[in-house]
Amino acid sequence: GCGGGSTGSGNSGGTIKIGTLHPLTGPYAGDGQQMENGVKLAIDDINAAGGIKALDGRKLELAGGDTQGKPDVGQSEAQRLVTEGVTALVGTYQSAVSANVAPLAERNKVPFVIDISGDDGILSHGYKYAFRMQPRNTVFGTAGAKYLQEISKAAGKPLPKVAYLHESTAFGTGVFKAFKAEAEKAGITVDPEITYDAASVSDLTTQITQVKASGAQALVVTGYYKDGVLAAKAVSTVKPPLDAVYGIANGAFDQPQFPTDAGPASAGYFDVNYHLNDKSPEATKFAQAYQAKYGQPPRTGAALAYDSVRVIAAALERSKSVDGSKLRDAIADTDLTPLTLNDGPITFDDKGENSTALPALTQVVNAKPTVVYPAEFATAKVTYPAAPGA
Amino acid sequence: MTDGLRIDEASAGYSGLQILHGISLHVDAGELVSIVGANGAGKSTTLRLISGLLRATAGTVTYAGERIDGRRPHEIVRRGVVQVSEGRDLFGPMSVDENLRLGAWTVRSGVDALLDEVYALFPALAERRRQAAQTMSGGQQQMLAIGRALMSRPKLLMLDEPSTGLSPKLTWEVLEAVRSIRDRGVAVLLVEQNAAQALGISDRAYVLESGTIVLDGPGSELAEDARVRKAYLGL
Amino acid sequence: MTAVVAPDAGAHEGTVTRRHRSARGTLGVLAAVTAVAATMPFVLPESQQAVAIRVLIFALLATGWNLMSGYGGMFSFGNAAYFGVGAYADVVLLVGHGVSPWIGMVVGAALAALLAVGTGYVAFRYKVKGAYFALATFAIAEMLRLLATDTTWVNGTIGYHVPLLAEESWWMFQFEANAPEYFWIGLALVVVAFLAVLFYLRSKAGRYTVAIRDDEDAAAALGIAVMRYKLTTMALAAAITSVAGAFYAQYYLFVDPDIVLGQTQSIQAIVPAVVGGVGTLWGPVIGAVIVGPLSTVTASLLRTPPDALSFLAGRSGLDVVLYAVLVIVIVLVLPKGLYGTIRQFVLDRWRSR
Amino acid sequence: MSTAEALTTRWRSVPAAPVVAIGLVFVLIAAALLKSGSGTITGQAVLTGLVNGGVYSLLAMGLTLIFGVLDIVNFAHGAFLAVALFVTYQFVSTTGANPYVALPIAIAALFALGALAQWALLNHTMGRPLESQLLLTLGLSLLVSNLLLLAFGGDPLSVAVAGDHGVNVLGAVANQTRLVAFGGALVLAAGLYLLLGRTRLGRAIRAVAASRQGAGLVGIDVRKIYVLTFGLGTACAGAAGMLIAPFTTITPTAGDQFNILAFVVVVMGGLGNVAGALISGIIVGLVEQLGGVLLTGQSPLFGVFLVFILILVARPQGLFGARS
Amino acid sequence: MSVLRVEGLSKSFRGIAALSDVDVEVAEGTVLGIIGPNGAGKTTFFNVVAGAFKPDAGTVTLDGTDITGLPAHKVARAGMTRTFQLMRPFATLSVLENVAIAASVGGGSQRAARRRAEEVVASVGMDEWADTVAGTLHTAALKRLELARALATRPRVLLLDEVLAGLVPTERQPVLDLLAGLRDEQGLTLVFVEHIMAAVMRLSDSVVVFDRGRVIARGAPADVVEDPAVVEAYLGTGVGSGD
Ligand SMILES: Nc1ncnc2c1ncn2[C@@H]1O[C@H](COP(=O)(O)OP(=O)(O)OP(=O)(O)O)[C@@H](O)[C@H]1O
Ligand SMILES: Nc1ncnc2c1ncn2[C@@H]1O[C@H](COP(=O)(O)OP(=O)(O)OP(=O)(O)O)[C@@H](O)[C@H]1O
Ligand SMILES: [Mg+2]
Ligand SMILES: [Mg+2]
Repeated sequence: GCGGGSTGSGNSGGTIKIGTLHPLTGPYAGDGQQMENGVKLAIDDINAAGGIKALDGRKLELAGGDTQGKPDVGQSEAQRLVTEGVTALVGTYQSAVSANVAPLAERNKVPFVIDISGDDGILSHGYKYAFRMQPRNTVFGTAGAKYLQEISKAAGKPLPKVAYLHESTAFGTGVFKAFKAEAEKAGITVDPEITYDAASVSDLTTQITQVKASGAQALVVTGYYKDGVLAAKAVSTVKPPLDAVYGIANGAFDQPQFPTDAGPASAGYFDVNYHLNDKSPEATKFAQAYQAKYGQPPRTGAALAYDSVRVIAAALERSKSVDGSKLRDAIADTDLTPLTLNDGPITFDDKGENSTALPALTQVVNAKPTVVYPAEFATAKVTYPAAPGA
Repeated sequence: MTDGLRIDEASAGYSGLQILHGISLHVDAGELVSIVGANGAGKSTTLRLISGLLRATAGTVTYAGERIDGRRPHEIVRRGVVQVSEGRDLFGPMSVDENLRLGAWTVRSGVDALLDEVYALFPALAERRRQAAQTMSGGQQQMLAIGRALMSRPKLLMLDEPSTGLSPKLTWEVLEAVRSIRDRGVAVLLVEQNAAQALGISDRAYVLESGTIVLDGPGSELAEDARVRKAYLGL
Repeated sequence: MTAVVAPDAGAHEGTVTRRHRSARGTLGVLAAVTAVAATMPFVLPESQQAVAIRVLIFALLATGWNLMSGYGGMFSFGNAAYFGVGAYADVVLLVGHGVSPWIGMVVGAALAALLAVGTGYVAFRYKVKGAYFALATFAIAEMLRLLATDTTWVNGTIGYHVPLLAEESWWMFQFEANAPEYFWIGLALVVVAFLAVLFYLRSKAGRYTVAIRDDEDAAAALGIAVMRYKLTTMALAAAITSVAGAFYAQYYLFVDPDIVLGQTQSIQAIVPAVVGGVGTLWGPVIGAVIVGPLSTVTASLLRTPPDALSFLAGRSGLDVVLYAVLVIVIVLVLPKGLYGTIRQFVLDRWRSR
Repeated sequence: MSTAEALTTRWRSVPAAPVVAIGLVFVLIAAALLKSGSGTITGQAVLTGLVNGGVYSLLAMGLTLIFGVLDIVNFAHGAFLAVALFVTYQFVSTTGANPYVALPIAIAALFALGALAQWALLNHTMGRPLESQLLLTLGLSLLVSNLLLLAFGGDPLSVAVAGDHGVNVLGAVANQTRLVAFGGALVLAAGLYLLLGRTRLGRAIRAVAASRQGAGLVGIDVRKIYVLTFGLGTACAGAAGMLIAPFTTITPTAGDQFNILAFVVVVMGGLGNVAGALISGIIVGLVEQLGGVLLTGQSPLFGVFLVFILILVARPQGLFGARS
Repeated sequence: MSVLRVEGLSKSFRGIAALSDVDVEVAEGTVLGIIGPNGAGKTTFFNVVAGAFKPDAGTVTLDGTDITGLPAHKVARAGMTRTFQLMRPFATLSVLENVAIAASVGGGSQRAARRRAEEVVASVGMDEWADTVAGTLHTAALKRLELARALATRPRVLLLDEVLAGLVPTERQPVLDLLAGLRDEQGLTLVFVEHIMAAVMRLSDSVVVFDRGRVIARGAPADVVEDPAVVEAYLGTGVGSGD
């Protein structure tokens, strides 16, 4: 029962355990497994390259935990991993689970690298041991508003008014608020705001009819995969006259299978999200390796998980120690170019946020979500207006 | 002998508690046989054993030469052995008509004719064909239970205290009906707390005491037996 | 006419009797079990401490549910409501007003009891019973969850983090991660809940509760104020459940509507009770001891499978499959729960000597 | 006082509850009109509500047999629904045929699955209290959805119907596939209604529901009826799963979302009442949609549960429940 | 003077009258027998008088106090306890516990209640069953348990619904003696519904006959059984009495 649980077995040779916490069962199992695979791939790559050289080439070892998507399970799995002597934790996908794991990591002085979990609140408590790879929700909202204003203006069709449809939990609300603040600065009216309960929704036709009735020129959508598909289907049924359907941190619009599930009407859909840097050779190599090993293309989550392990490994090289507090300090000094879109190498600010993480704007082009903005990362041109289904 | 019911040395009980201790009895075709005994002697348990609601822990039950112990209730009903239970077990929300038709579950033809027979036997039921069974008075429910059993054209009818809770007038009518059922060639095994009346109409009877058969013989003889008179007839 | 045995009226044989177990006996067993359990923090490997805590939370939840549904016959499918009220009262007072969690626990228990009485009164007043009652309790829990989700003064979906303190504090109910104090406090709460149920059941109100479960109309006909005792029972059950919620909040340090007011808690209140034995004192506790570690055991079994099963390693979902199979087998094999079935078996043996 | 009371008793005993429920729906419609100020939105909400409600009744239909008739709280219903989704998916992806061709297959497969579950597991818990069957079906639900996870993975899948487009109904739109599902709900309700009321099997099912012991004593094979009924109820989930597959994201846990709502619909309609399930499913759909228009920022489910509790208070046995 | 007075009592279910305008009076310390065909409304009468149902019209006065429409538990506390036609034990509890619960209702310690329960159990001749789980009792024992539970509440008026039904003749006698003792030694007022005419004749001080929710005859037992309407509706022309 003392803090610093990782100091015990860690320093004395043998492998270095990296604890993972992902939803391997339950409703989010699909994403969870991808992220777990990303971690495995990273560990394999690092071990193949000779392990942690600063620690006599010690190898990394995966210690897996299944959160089942439940916060309390996540926390007790984390507790188990910590007491089994993991050096660092990677996870967890859902914000509520990360929020449960972060204080535990803090109290045990085990660094916790959050690959995915967008909620701003997680790192707002001054935790020293938690770091986040992905851009947080407000960053998405703000960037989303900025990009939208820029591309619509560039196309010569500046937006007076957009409708916003989002799921009703902290995720959707957080992104929405940041978007609204930024959009209003740019003179865009955000109205109406329509919310829905993602857990129970099975149809969004009425909501899209509200959008149609409002006369807004664009529709912004924040939600998860299933409801994203529902929104797209409702748009194709109701056919509101829109210049764009524009996701922000949308769980669907940037997914490879989205065009299949939503049908041809999904052409031209935008999404602001974290995304693999398609122009980086490392990212391409990663994608090929992933495809080769697991038989499907990686999602960005897998890359973020992969990078999380790289961050830890690089920090181990610098700390030359598996001691939690030394490792933590080393992670705080991370300077590593990620596979995902970025504004420079990963840099954690004093809250542990990756301040260079950059949201990308994707658009469904030829039935494939493709990065179209910012221009330096784009592999295709922005099409705007992009009336849905056109 | 082989065409009737026969229990040999059967024991049965509830959850670790033995009630019947190796009883033997038989009911031949067309006979009206009574079981009398104190409350709790095991009369209902005996009927439940025969109808398959309860399993024997020892001994055998045969009907028409075939073992029926261990068989489930519907299989026993299909052999023509039908019980009217103490609790009646009617289909409460269903109508009188439906209850009776369900009684004929194992009989596929001539159901309407059977129905007319039962309505003729119990005119009170005929007046209430559409009424839900659970809203009927105690006596009408009892008639319905008997009528439902008759709908299956039983070869052996078992009645558990058919007159309980009935008005004197109805008690008399029901026992009359039992006698006429027997007269139509149906064997009857009757359990009745009005032992005197029951013995009066029975061909034979058994006396059950604490799960053991202690006496048997023709109904009229038992009715005259001093011990029976004292112990069960309150005379 | 053959007389086999002479009739001998009056001899009664074969009755099911009920032994009166003294409270003292139960207390003795409880003391022994508690003493053994208290050593757990030293006995269990550190990685299993979290599982031990889960067992305690399950035990509290199931004890509350069992009182209301097992002994009281009021089948609840919404105990998450009380759990959540306990957790929220605790964190709102602590985070918002710096009130000690111990006080928060008491306030939460009072609020949960109040909620139980309010909803129970309406339900019983309008004769909502059985499955209808069960789903009504569920609906109330769900409504609370949705309310919390949309109410900003309880932080909506964001929920609450319990702030970490610089040092351990009994008064503020915070210790180092994995400190044995958590286990001991939880154990003490379970013991208190157990005793509360034990003495409640031995009180007049408790006896009436069981009578009302067996036959409400008959109880009323004897002069028992049915409504009052149903509500008392619900209130006590709700209070116990809310204490579980407060303990949860202090241990996991994070509370949001889905976690503490969600369906999962309602189910977790039922499962250990059924596995252990509904309507028995020890059932919920024993059930918690079985169910608490079950998913961890199956998960670790498959994480490092024996050679014969090695082809199964690393496939996600399999641990849950195994867990599910175990639950199904337990239900099939133990009709009255583990404790209930064993007790029945022993009684049967003892009776038929 | 006595006349007033007599009046209220009589008023409550007349089938006034459905009338009140329908009145409530009209009040909601009026309120939604006022709130949104738009006939289009309200009209769309009503249409979507009706159509979605049809889906809820579709799911509740099987459950009302299993829960209402057999008294089994079947938590695996949602998992069975997911099985039907995957059966449809598997059929479409291997044959490439129109998904509706899979309807008989889904029905047959799920009937078999349900019958098997009852025969192998639930029949052994007959007569046990509510909670032990609840736990059993809970375990079954976990088992089924995780077997699906093992077999198909956790990624969302879909089944598309070629040329599924919106159909205009009085200014509102609904997808063809959803309208077909709604029609399916009506057909299924009618079918079950006739089955229960008019057929020999239906009579046996009702008899078993009314008195298990009584059914055995007239010669009905009670366990067989249980197996058939559970199979039938699950077959309804099969039909439902196929019919909603074209507009649902298919994952192993896709059915869980509907589980509780289906229970609410069953209880609201009165246990074992097929027509009740149909109507209360539609009420739930309407309340959900209109509530979404009315209470912005509140989950529409809140409204659904509120209405549910109000109905229970007014009629503790559900809208159309016959049991006293 | 009459301890229980019922005036103009009416009750209908779904528009069908189960009781119409029934007047009944019982003098303190006497036994009133209620007879009538099946479905005549006898049990409904008990249900309404004892507070299980609210009457549509009419008043019930117990010992000068109006108790009309009081809930069942308040009626019991006012001194009138009823038993059920279909026996309703607390099935999971022992006989003694069943009775002790009833005995504790008026107040007093649980210890005292238990002592009283032991007395009552003995007084109805159930000592040997004291520890038996009520759910496993046979008919005769259950009937006695119903009686014992009611007695344990120390009622002044006891409403008994067919306490003899299902008992073999030899079992009836002791119960009848017991009931007579309650009246003669303890001054209890009894109202009992019974189909066994011998018992009605033996125990009743007066008899009321119900038919289709109405009182069709009342008076001394010997007079009532001679009433042609009673014979026609109830007794029939057959063997008649129970044994
Ligand atoms: N479910 C049960 N569990 C335990 N014991 C039971 C059960 N049912 C009956 N008994 C006991 O079995 C014995 C025999 O019961 P049974 O019902 O056969 O008696 P009976 O002769 O029909 O008497 P009566 O109908 O007057 O009660 C009784 O002592 C009774 O208490
Ligand atoms: N809850 C109820 N709902 C509808 N009808 C009822 C209800 N209770 C009683 N009845 C009806 O009221 C009438 C009187 O019933 P009651 O039980 O009072 O008869 P009873 O005189 O006690 O008959 P028995 O001698 O058979 O017990 C019957 O026709 C019965 O169907
Ligand atoms: Mg009997
Ligand atoms: Mg009666």
